Amino acid sequence: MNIGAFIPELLRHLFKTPSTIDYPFKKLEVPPDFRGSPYLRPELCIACRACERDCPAEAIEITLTNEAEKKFKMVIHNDRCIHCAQCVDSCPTEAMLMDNLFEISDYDRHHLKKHWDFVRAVVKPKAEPKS
Amino acid sequence: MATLKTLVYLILYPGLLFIFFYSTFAEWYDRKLYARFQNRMGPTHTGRAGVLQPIADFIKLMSKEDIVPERADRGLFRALPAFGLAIVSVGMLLLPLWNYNLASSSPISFSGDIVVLLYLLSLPTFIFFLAGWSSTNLFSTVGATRVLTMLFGYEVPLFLTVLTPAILANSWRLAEIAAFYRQQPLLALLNLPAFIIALICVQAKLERTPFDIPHAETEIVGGTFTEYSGKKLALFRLMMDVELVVASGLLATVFLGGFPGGLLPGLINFIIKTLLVISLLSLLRATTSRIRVDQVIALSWRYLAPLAVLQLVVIILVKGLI
Amino acid sequence: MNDQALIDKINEGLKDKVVVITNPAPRRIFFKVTTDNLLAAVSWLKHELGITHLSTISGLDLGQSFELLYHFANNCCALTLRTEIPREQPVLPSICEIIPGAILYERELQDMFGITVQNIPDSRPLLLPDGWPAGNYPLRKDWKYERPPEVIPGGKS
Amino acid sequence: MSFEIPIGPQHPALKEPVGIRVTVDGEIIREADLRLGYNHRGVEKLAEQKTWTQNIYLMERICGICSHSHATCYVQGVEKLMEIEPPKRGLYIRILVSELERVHSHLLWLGVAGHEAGFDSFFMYVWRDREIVMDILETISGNRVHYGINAIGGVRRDLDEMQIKHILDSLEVLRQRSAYYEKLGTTEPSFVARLAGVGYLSKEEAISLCAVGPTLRASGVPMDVRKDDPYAVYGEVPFEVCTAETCDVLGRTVVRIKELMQSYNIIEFLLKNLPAGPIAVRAPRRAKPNEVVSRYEAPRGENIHYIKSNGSDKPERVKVRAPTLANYAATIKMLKNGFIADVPLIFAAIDPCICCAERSVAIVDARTEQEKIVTMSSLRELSLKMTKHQARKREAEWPL
Amino acid sequence: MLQKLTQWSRLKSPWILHLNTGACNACDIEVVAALTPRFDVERFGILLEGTPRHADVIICTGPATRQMKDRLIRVYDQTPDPKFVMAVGACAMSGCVYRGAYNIIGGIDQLIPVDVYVPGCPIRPDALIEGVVKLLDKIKKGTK
Ligand code: SF4
Ligand code: SF4
Ligand code: SF4
Ligand code: SF4
Ligand code: SF4
Ligand code: SF4
Ligand code: SF4
Ligand code: SF4
Repeated sequence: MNIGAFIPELLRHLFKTPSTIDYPFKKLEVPPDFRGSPYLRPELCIACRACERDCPAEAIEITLTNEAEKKFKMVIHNDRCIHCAQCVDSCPTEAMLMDNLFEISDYDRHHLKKHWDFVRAVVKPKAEPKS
Repeated sequence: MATLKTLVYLILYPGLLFIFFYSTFAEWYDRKLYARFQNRMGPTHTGRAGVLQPIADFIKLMSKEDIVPERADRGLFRALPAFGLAIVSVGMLLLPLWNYNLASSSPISFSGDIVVLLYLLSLPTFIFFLAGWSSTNLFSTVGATRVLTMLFGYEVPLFLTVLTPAILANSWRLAEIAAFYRQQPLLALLNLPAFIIALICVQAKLERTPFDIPHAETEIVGGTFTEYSGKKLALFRLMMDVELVVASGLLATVFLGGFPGGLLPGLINFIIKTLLVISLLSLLRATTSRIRVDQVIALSWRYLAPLAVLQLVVIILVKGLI
Repeated sequence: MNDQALIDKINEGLKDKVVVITNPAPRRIFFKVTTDNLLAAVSWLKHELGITHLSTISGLDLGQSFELLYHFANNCCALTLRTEIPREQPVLPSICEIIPGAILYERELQDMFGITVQNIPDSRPLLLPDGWPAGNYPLRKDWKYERPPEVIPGGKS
Repeated sequence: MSFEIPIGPQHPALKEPVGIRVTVDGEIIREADLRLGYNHRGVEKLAEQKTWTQNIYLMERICGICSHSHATCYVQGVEKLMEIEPPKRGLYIRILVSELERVHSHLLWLGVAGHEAGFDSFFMYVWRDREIVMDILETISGNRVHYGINAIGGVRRDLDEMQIKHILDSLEVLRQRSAYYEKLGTTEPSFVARLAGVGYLSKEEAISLCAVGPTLRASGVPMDVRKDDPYAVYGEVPFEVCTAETCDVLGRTVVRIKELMQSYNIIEFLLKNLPAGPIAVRAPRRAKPNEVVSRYEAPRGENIHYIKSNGSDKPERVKVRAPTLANYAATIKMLKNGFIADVPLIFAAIDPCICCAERSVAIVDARTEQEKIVTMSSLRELSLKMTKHQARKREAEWPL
Repeated sequence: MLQKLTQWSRLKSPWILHLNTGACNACDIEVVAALTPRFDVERFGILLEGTPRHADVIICTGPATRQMKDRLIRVYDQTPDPKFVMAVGACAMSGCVYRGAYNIIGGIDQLIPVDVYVPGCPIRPDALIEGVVKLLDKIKKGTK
């Protein structure tokens, strides 16, 4: 039994700076490979739909908008995305990448959906290696 | 002149305005200190260093929608918060803030005021009980019964310990007790055990950890206040703050020698001494975990009450010697 | 006790009650009994082998029948006892008399597959949200869920 | 005076919705009844409609505290079904994350226990130090909670020297802090008064009600899947199974703190012996028809997945039994004859995470009996019948 | 003047009620983590309250299971005006990986109006704080 065992620890901390990080005035550092939200580099996408197939949360939607010009439209539903980066792993051409933003809250769900219109890349370009 | 003085006493200092601002300040101080003990920052961005936080809470609650639950006893439910606040505020007026000079007595200072003050401090407990009971919510009801159960635990040791200085000083008047100890500061040391017991009892009276049993968040939600919202909750919170100030003021008067030195030095004395008591209460809150209701009873009857009696006996013996 | 010793013991103790016994991976034993022999097998496991820990009961919809898998475990092996009941007459004896901890899993079976567990100590319909329509057993293969369209406030997406 | 108190579904002591209905006599609990169903999402059915890869993430999200345990349990099973063997380095990293998760989960529990007992400072300090583990996990995996580190056939991210050094450094701090909390948590009088003697569960009861994890081990039964059924690389890692004999909440606290220390040792061992090589192998998209039982020691006890494949790219059946569910029967036993004040503590002592237990189960339907006093649930009647009723060893007294 | 004062007090003292409508636990833990020293939301006067009667902001996590549907609406009704709702995590916004499961409704905006959506799975505690700051902005601009 140790009455007041905690007091020294408490008093010690009274004279220490709090361990609080005063967000949003000071930002907390995010590790370099933090999984933010996915984004598309349309010039690399070959519209193979591997990402759409593997996404566990139905967050990627690819539609063919113009058959003749091989135009596609991709919607990334950030309101559904679970930030798992499976789409990045699945993509054969590294057209899909993750940013490291997390402050993306919004008043409207529609604003969370990101649209890309792109023409299917016919030749598979060699993507520059991820730095 | 006398009426003006009385008016000032009632409205400005230590009347309603002072009570309001000082008690919100005390709440801020308590919260901030508690947060710092926990290595956090506590309220920071409301006013300078967050001092205005309790006031913001108060105003916000006042402007919120006020819901009276359907099954509650409406009259009682409505009246209680204002009633409780009034009671503790009267208690504040009894503290010897102006009567630093025994000869020119303050508007309210009379022999026996210590008993009245203790009585006024007991009443809020019943207010809480009634508040819980009249809500007819299950959590509130459990909270209410816990309030009463605890009352039987801490009230007796509190009375005993607060009365020991009165016995030693041979007076039932707060101002005189304070004056007595100012003349014989060494005797105050004798009362140290009583002071500690009284601190614990006050903590229990204010229902703060480890005695926050009646509104234990993780057990019975908001306890007695579960159904209260808006203005009534605001008044209840203010009432708790005022009670904190009054109780610490009482301890400061009887154990720490009161608030001498005229209007301004008296005020400074008051602030320093009450803040000291509040700091101790905060530390107690931060060091302990909530205990169970049966443990409160065991604690107070097995340890606090016998110790208080012992202290009383010692004081009576000392009194015989002087 | 290694796997082979355990298999031998089971073969010896339960004799002709065992329909098949396999050992597909180290520390994994599957064996099958008929429903009539289920209680006898479980109580034999408990009293003779001292296997008291029932991890869970899995139900499986095989189309014509339901298969139940009782996953036992002791400190060396995960033992799965399986039995099969026909879909038309999904009735199963309760093992709660022998293993009290089985009750939650048996109630789960009742709800998810519509299996009647006989002599279950607490047979209250227990599953799913209030007002769930009777006769819907989500884990049966022929039960499908049509999801309602999602309406996002503020118009079409 | 006897009345009934509903606790939950929305209740500050429960971060997740569950209904506990206790009938009390004054402050003493006479009857207890649990009801779930608020968190039931139907994951098992959904898993049959998703591919093997998608299911990793679904399984991970059965629960957010031991997310890695469900994902690993599932992935291990699927690897067996697909007959692939992940490389050593991958397994080491996978187990490293599991142990880090155990650390984070036990620290979380310790804090919550403090909070439930109204010991807020303790809660704040423990959670402050928990952030160290969260940071490690974030640097390894890129997310604080759902690490998504598992892939079928290995793991998705590698470790570099910097990270290893960072982890080893942080480990020292954590060791010190944990030792301090052990000292504090087991000696601070008001805290110990709340823990000792509360929620008594005898060894026999614990066994017959099929309790798992620290709940079982605190009743003196050394059962741990990591030892009994060593999966992944546990066969080659030295560690001990921690038990306590007091059978109460204090015992569960002690077991968890001891396990913390073991976990630190395991993490250190894994990092120092990390083999070189690839971290994953390619996995096929389909699995041949087969079935597998996969077991895993989650922070709260044995986690078991039964997976059956049918040759397609989707599972035929995934059955999940999470540790908390196995402990519910025991909890009802523990609640009886306790104080109202102890409900959150006893309940928290099994470290309940309702969400995984509820992917398919509800215990009692609340609505119909909202107003009347619930008779002792048959569940508990049964457990009483089966086991001798044992008087509680001692009433907790203050101070001890 | 009075209006300005109440507006100010509202901005400075948003008390939150945390309601789990079937979430996986991770978001809930992160909401609690926001109270702890590293993030300490009390800086903004945010307190976590246990009962809807005391709350201003309801923080919902989880994809609204069928069983929670009525309770969610009841809690919303019990909260005194003015009240705000934050949908926290992918589950509360849209149902996340559970989309298509038979026992969930989807995002909580299918049941009650939502003021701010905070994406993440789970949300980081600082993302939650950022969401609260956005909500305060919204109150300040008087859109509500
Ligand atoms: S790139 Fe790969 S995934 Fe995409 S279509 Fe070709 S083979 Fe399939
Ligand atoms: S990060 Fe995951 S959830 Fe988001 S779009 Fe990619 S695969 Fe889908
Ligand atoms: S982003 Fe990658 S995976 Fe997705 S469609 Fe384009 S190329 Fe295929
Ligand atoms: S301490 Fe934790 S478990 Fe207890 S009420 Fe707070 S958040 Fe909930
Ligand atoms: S047991 Fe608890 S912590 Fe672990 S996954 Fe399940 S809910 Fe989460
Ligand atoms: S208690 Fe069990 S089911 Fe719930 S989260 Fe933890 S592991 Fe999962
Ligand atoms: S969005 Fe992702 S993390 Fe959120 S509930 Fe759905 S699956 Fe889980
Ligand atoms: S958003 Fe993700 S982390 Fe949050 S409750 Fe849903 S599944 Fe869990």
